[in-house]
Amino acid sequence: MFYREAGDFKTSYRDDSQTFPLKLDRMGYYAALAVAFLVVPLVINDYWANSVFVPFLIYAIAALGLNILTGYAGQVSLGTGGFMAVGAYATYKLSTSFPGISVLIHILLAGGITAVVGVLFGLPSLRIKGFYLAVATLAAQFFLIWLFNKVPWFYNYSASGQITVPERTFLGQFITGPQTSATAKYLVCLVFAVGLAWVARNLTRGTVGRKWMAIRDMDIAAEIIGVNPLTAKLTAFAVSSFFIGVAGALFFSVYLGAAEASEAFGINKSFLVLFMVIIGGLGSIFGSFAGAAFLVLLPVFLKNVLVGGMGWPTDLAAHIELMIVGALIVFFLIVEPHGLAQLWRLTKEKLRLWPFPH
Amino acid sequence: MEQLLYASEVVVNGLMAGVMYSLVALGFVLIYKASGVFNYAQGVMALFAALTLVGIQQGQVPFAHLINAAFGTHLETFGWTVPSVLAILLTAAVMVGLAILIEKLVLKHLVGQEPIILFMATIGLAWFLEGLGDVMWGANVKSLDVGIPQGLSETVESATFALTGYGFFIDRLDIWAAVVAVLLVAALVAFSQYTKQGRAMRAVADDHQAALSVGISLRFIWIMVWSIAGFVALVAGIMWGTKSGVQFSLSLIALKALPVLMLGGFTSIPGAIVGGLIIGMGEKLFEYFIGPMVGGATENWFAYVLALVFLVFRPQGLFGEKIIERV
Amino acid sequence: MNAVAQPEGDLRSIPALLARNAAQMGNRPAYREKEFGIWQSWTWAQVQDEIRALAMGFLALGLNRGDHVAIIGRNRPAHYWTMVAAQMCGAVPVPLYQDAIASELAYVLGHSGARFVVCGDQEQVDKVIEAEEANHAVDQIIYTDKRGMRKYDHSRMNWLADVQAEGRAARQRFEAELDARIAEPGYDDTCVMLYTSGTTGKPKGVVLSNRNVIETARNSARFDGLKPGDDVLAYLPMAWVGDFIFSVGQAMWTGFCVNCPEGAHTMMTDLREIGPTYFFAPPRVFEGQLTSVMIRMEDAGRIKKALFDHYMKLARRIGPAILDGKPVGMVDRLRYALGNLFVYGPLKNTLGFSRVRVGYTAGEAIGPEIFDFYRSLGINLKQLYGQTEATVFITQQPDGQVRADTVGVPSPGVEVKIADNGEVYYRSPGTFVEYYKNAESTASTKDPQGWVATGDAGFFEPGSGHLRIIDRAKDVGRMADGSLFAPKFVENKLKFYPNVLEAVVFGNKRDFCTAFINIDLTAVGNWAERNNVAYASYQELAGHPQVYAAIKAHVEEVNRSVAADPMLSGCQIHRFLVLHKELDADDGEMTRTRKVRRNVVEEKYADLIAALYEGRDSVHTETEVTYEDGRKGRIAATLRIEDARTFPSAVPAPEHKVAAE
Amino acid sequence: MSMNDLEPHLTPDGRQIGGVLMDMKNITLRFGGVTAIKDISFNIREGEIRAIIGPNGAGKSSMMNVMSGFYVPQEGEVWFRGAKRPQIKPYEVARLGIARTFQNIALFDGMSVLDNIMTGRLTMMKSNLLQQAIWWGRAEAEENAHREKVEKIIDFLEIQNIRKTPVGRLPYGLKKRVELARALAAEPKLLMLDEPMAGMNVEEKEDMSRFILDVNDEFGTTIALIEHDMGVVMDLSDRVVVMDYGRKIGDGTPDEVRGNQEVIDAYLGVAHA
Amino acid sequence: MKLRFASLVAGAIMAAAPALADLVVPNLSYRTGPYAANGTQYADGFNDWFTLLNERDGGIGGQKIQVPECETAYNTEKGVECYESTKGQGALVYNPLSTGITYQLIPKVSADKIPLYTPGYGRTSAKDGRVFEWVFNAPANYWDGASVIVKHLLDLNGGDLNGKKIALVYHNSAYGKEPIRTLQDLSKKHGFTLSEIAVDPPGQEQKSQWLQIRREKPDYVILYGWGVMNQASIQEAANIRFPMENLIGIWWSGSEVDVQPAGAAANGFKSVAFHGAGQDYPAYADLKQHVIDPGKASQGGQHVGSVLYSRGLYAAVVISEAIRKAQEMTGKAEVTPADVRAAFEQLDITPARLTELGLPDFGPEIKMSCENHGGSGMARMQQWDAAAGKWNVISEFTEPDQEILNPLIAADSEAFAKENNIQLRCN
Repeated sequence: MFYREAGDFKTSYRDDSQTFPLKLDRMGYYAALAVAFLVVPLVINDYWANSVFVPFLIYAIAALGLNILTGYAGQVSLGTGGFMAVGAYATYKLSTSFPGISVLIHILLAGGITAVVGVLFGLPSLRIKGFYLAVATLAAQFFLIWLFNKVPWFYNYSASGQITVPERTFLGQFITGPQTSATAKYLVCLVFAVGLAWVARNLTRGTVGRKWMAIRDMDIAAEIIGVNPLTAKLTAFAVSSFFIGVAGALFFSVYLGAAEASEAFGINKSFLVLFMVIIGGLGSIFGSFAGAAFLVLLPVFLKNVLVGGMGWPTDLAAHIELMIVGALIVFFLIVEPHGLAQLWRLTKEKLRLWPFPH
Repeated sequence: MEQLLYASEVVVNGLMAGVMYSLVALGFVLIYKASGVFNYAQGVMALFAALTLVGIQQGQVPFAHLINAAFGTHLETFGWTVPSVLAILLTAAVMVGLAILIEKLVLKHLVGQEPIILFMATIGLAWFLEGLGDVMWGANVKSLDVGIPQGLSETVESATFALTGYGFFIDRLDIWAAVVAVLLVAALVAFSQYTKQGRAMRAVADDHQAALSVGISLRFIWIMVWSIAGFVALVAGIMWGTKSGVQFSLSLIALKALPVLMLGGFTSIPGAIVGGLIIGMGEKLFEYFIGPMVGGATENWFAYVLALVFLVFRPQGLFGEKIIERV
Repeated sequence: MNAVAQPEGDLRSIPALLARNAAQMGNRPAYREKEFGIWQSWTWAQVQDEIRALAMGFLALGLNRGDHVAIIGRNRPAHYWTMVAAQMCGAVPVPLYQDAIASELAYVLGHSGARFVVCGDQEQVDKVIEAEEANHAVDQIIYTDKRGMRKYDHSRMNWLADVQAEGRAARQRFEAELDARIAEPGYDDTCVMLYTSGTTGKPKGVVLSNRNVIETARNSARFDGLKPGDDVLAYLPMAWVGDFIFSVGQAMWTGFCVNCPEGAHTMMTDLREIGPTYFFAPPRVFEGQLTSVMIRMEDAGRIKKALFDHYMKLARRIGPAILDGKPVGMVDRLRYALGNLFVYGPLKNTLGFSRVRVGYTAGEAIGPEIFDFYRSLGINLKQLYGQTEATVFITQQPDGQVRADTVGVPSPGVEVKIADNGEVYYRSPGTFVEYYKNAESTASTKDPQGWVATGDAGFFEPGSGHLRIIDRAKDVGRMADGSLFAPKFVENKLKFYPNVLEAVVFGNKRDFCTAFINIDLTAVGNWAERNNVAYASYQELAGHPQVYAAIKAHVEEVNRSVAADPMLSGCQIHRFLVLHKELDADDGEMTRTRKVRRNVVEEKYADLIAALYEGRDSVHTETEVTYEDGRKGRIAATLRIEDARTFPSAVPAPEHKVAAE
Repeated sequence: MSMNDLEPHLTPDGRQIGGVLMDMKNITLRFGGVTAIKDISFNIREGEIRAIIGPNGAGKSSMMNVMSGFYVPQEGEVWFRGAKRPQIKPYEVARLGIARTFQNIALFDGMSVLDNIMTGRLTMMKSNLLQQAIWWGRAEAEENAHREKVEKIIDFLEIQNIRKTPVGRLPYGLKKRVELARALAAEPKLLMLDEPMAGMNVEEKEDMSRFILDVNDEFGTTIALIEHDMGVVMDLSDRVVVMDYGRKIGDGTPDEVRGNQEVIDAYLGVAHA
Repeated sequence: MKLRFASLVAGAIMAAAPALADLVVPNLSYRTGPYAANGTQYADGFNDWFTLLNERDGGIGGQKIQVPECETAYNTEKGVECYESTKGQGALVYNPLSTGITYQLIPKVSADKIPLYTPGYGRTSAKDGRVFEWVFNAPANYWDGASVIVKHLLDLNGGDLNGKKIALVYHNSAYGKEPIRTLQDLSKKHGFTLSEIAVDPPGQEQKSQWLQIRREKPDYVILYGWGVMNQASIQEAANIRFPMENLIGIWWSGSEVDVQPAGAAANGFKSVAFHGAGQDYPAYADLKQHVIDPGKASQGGQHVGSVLYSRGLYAAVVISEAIRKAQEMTGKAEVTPADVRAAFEQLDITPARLTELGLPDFGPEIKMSCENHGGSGMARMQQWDAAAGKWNVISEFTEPDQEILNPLIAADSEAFAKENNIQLRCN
């Protein structure tokens, strides 16, 4: 309906393959970015940052990472929580060992460390496929959590095994620790989320992305046309784990501030992120964001409606919330198994065809 | 010598624990085999079955909490208790009803979807059932007693003591579980071999299209399989509920069944049993011998690592069907 | 206007215009072509370089002054460039219809004596080889697309890119020679030769001078305020004068950008992508689009449909007024703006007309419904009247004075007069030089004073001063009772119905009028699909009773409307039949520009006409058809003949005397 | 001209036939107890269209899988471009310049036609992960350069209008064409087509034949094709290998093969039975 | 359409903030998730005490108390969300009943300047008021509990534990690991051997751990479990016939929920406690009259008098006393979180005051100061009587071994201070 595509033509392959080939989409994207960077930071408060925006952005990064692995490369993983923990503990160790270096660099390094760990746990994917692989990645999940719980070196021998983020600043602003303002938290996560989404988009549209998708769609054919399954799968694990590691690092250092492996990065995280990816849409960057938004917002929304709005007892509300979320997930999968991204695509198609039905 | 005896005791106990895992894994296998659905909700079904069983036994008013909250009433129980056998039968009926609902509301609409979508749907189902169970019967810990004895089996202890000079510990519940598991598997085998429905079920498992073309109603088979899986869940729920009370954590036993499945193969009933035994034995041995060196609590991950190592050599699981690659 | 105008500066040839464009707006896009997935673009500077290279290549191949260079292929920048390159070499480009069959080609190649032929692809090369087997006049064949060409004997054959490469390589040798040749032509030297389609007889080569082309281009570009930055889609046959004027003449004059679609089958997509600002199409295209809009809207949901109907009603009421700048109330303007958001905007967007600033339709009469539909959406669609011999423009509609039933006022620099027999005459700077090698025809068409007969009958509408065309002058005849017979007038009215593709009306010197109808397979087929009417072929669908009923209703509607025109009320159709095959250019029933060859039809289907007038209910017939691959076959059918209701003439007498009287 | 004459020569229609490109020497392939291919030798010459025909189950597809390195024969050697091919992974075989299509279309359903064809060029893309991540310089330039090449192929195979369509939505005939495009995109030395015309109607077969001839003609690509339909093959190919029950029962020009009694008995006999 | 949904979401999220109340004490509870059974009872006790104050006394100092409840499901993220969504309502003090959430909140409350009260859980070294200005964990912490248990064992063994074997079965989490260092130091001091046996949460399956215990035959087993792990441990202990009176739980392992599933087999199980249980206190009469009978009890009052209910109630008592104290100190009825913090430091709940409250001998005396945010650390032992279905108190409030604990606390808190650049207070 709103699309005016006539005259929006491409004279180079560069233009033709850009992320938002339609001018209106491009404008929408820039507008969203402008709001995200210029408007939201001005109005955000602790509640919105901590309950909605920061978790949303961090989960979006994790979902992006998992989507690269599962949605693009077709390797189902339930080890997300464990990999997030790697990112978190790596940041903790790095930032306490090298306090002179910016924590932002530590976060990126943590991503790199997670990538290495991810590759290690990705090795079985060369032999194991499908659900077997999904279950196998649980080994990573349980082992990593156990490791971080058991080896005191990881938590600097603190009495309780908790890790607490040291306070760090960037450009004179606190970005970790309790004194961090809502705006700073939000902006740090936003920069990472936008930057990584951009990287994800770049990777998935080029050579690597095609190798991943080829492996996903038909691994044998992919190999016969010259894709080395070893490198393709392992790069997917590496890149995916990098993203998830960064998400874990941010989750710990910017969002929670303190964490304990089994509590913050348990198996539920793995499922949650997988859900985001599926509800959002496998193989879609937008879907990763949409899925994260959906599953971060929905419980908050339901809780506020049921408890805040209708005044139900919290436990009943929580149980009913569980039922609603579960039912909604099933409903969603029935209505649109390809997720919110597909829904969005269809809507866009409809709008582009408007007023025609097809 | 003493170490060896301890080790054998660990092995025996591990095997027994493995049987408990197998009970859960069985439900997975049944459903996966017949409908290709990886049913993550199996654990929650066990919880739901156990909750329902206790609720019926103790004459709880279902949804009491919800009704009280909505109407300001103070309902608790009907004030009667139901004998165990009757309660079990009633619960089985509830599970059949549940299977029908699941087929009608979920599976029917997801025919032909990718496996991962079906898997996700069962997680959604798990969340729903978890919420439903709590809303129906309340979230407090309930003890389940259908007359299965618990605790050290003196017979075994004295027998082994006489034999080796060291009395083995075996939980009577575990012995019961083993017996029940054997009966269950025998019944399942008998059912699938000697009944018309069972043969249809196997036909569907072998080839959906072929089964359809000879006039087997897929929907009926699915309902049947889910009902059987519901019954298996009930059995698992009874065993685990007796062991550690009926409560939320019961649903997490699904996680203990997953490595068993990996190891045994998703499609094999003997695989579920043998896988359970190997996992149970393996994790107990590891925890016993290596655990203390690395700080213990290794069982959760070791089970998976063990299964993983097996898989690397046999990607389709111990008893899974061989994957043949073609172009 | 009789004073001989002089060229502005030394802009007296197309190459001169090109040089100016390259110098003044070298970085502006000049040509685009959808190829390999994107719009390949060339700036004016690049275009000049390409064309010069090509011209030098031609020189290397031995192209002489005065040679004719035939060009046969689809609209591609390279083909336009070969025309200019030929001009640079002092040769005359002769664009030909790409769907011409070998025998037609043989005639024009022989007639023009073309030494060089530029072919689009293997298919055209094959045709050319076949066509000139007899006389071997062609020295060089140059092909643009080299696919499948490897196996050919290349002793007198080259790939266009190779010719260019050769030209570039030979720059040292030919640069001076080329510049000299570019400087040579005068304002009255030949610019291009275009073959008229010829509704009758052999095609005639219309020679147009530089003056004809440049003056016309200048005048018409000023008339509509065309400017650099405008975009035009070049998709009409290159052999047609209009395409030459728009894509070469006006493009070179104003420096706007010519966009070539990827191919015929992607035309609509490409149209949408480019979104031209200046657009030309025959009524057929607009009809086709409207039909497809209506068909697609049939399937729309209830809300969308209601929205569409509501706002289209509004648009019909106030859209044209807003476009013409007439006063419209504030509320209506607001509602129109809403309509623009919900319906018009998206509709124009999907049709590719969002950016159209100036749109023209010509060639045939356009249905008022169709015309108004586009106008009401806010598309500035206008009509013009012209012909090859006039270098297109005779009359055109100025902005704000647009109506469906006239063709506008004389274009700038054009004089128009109506002869006593009603035939329209014109004289203009665009008036052609001559028919090539046909002094006789030249003389019979153009009198010594420079007046050219159009062959159309028409009159100036009193008051507005707009020209109205009724019919071909020679087709206008008399009924047996002496009343006026203007078949085209009625046929056009019939063709305004989406279900009717073609109609041929008979009645000259007869008691009453009858008609052949061709149904539109797209529209009727769609209707059939939605009403579960099964059909296996055009023939079967055409003979379906329900189709007949629908067509009958249309005919009667037309009769009612014809009856309203007192002068022509005798032309009501009394009997008709739906033809068992589509009239086809391959069978010689139509021209390549899809105009019905009335005499051919009359001859070929004499048995049917006889049946119509004999009062029979049905008639059996057998017809020879030509298939796409050139094979011939016969089809047989029994056709039903229907009677249609006629109406008494509504108004007693004509108010003003029409020129044709 | 005898089949043993390996001198380079021009075909009557002007195509250059060169020396031996691939030489299969005494190939034997067994699956468990079943022998799929029994001691078969033949060669493929540069520039020619070489067909392998045979009734269903003759071992044609197995042979193609051996040629593409997907199956490893128990006995025999594969020589390619004058050297013995060591036992390497299928993806390494692809990098030697061997591309193929599949009998049961093996396109990547989740990708567009364009992306599918681009995968044909993966082995030629050199930018590293980091360059791709920031999509700057080499990665983008490379992508666009390859896109241009791919567009030429799209143009060649006349599939412009489905360029951005997900392959899953395409009809069978077009999928086959896309698959051919993907194989062509790799600019292979040897192009192997596994029943390129299976399941096509007459018109589609004609189109596909034209494309195969054009590919061979335009790019001089050596083509090995397996086909069930003997008629099509005879018109297309320069030389034909006939297989039956894992054995080679004929090898030569279409005319020679057509006259071979064993072939007539085994193949045509079966086909007409 | 989309817009409407978004505004609905926004509306609903904003709606979470009720009008500012006079005294707001959020109840971050968990009635769902793996520890729902425990959390529910605690939350009920917490709610009911404030309801009693509102109903009977019209609040504290004439100000009504609002207890907005927020479900955390024992999940840290939800806990953070609850904290953020309630802090804007003017929350005076937080009591999240989760060590995990406590660790999240410690830095946050310090920045937001809201006191955090974590009786019997949370970060042990928060007892050091010099470092943890805003955190209070009186009357006892995990280490106190461990020490009191060991003291009890010393009592049983005539003050000598030399050569004894003690096993610690612990929840493999931050919480479970807390007592390890204390017990290690105590084992050195008293000469007993300590074996640490971890149980991965949730811990339904503890066969190998208890086989190990069966084999090693420790004299005593100390249990630091939570949720289903407690039930499984007690059941397994019973299964291997471990003498139940030698199995001693921390207070989080010593509620009805933990022992009931094992039935009679759990008879004799001991646990340490820092407050009373049961309904034999005068305050319960008031509760019955003002809260339970009128139907105002939280969740219908199913658990009144249970151990966890009593603990929730006790936490509420201490908080309400701190608020009362803050009102006294400032002379205003409307107090700020900072006032409450100051009041906590001055808090002195004497036995007399407890009696006044209708809860004689319900807990130990609490006396806090700037340095000491953890009170005396006193706790007593209780034992389960399965037949009667009740816990019997079997010892007086005992002080832990401060000699061992204080250096540990100082070391941990000072390390924290150093890591976080915190200036020590109270000089």
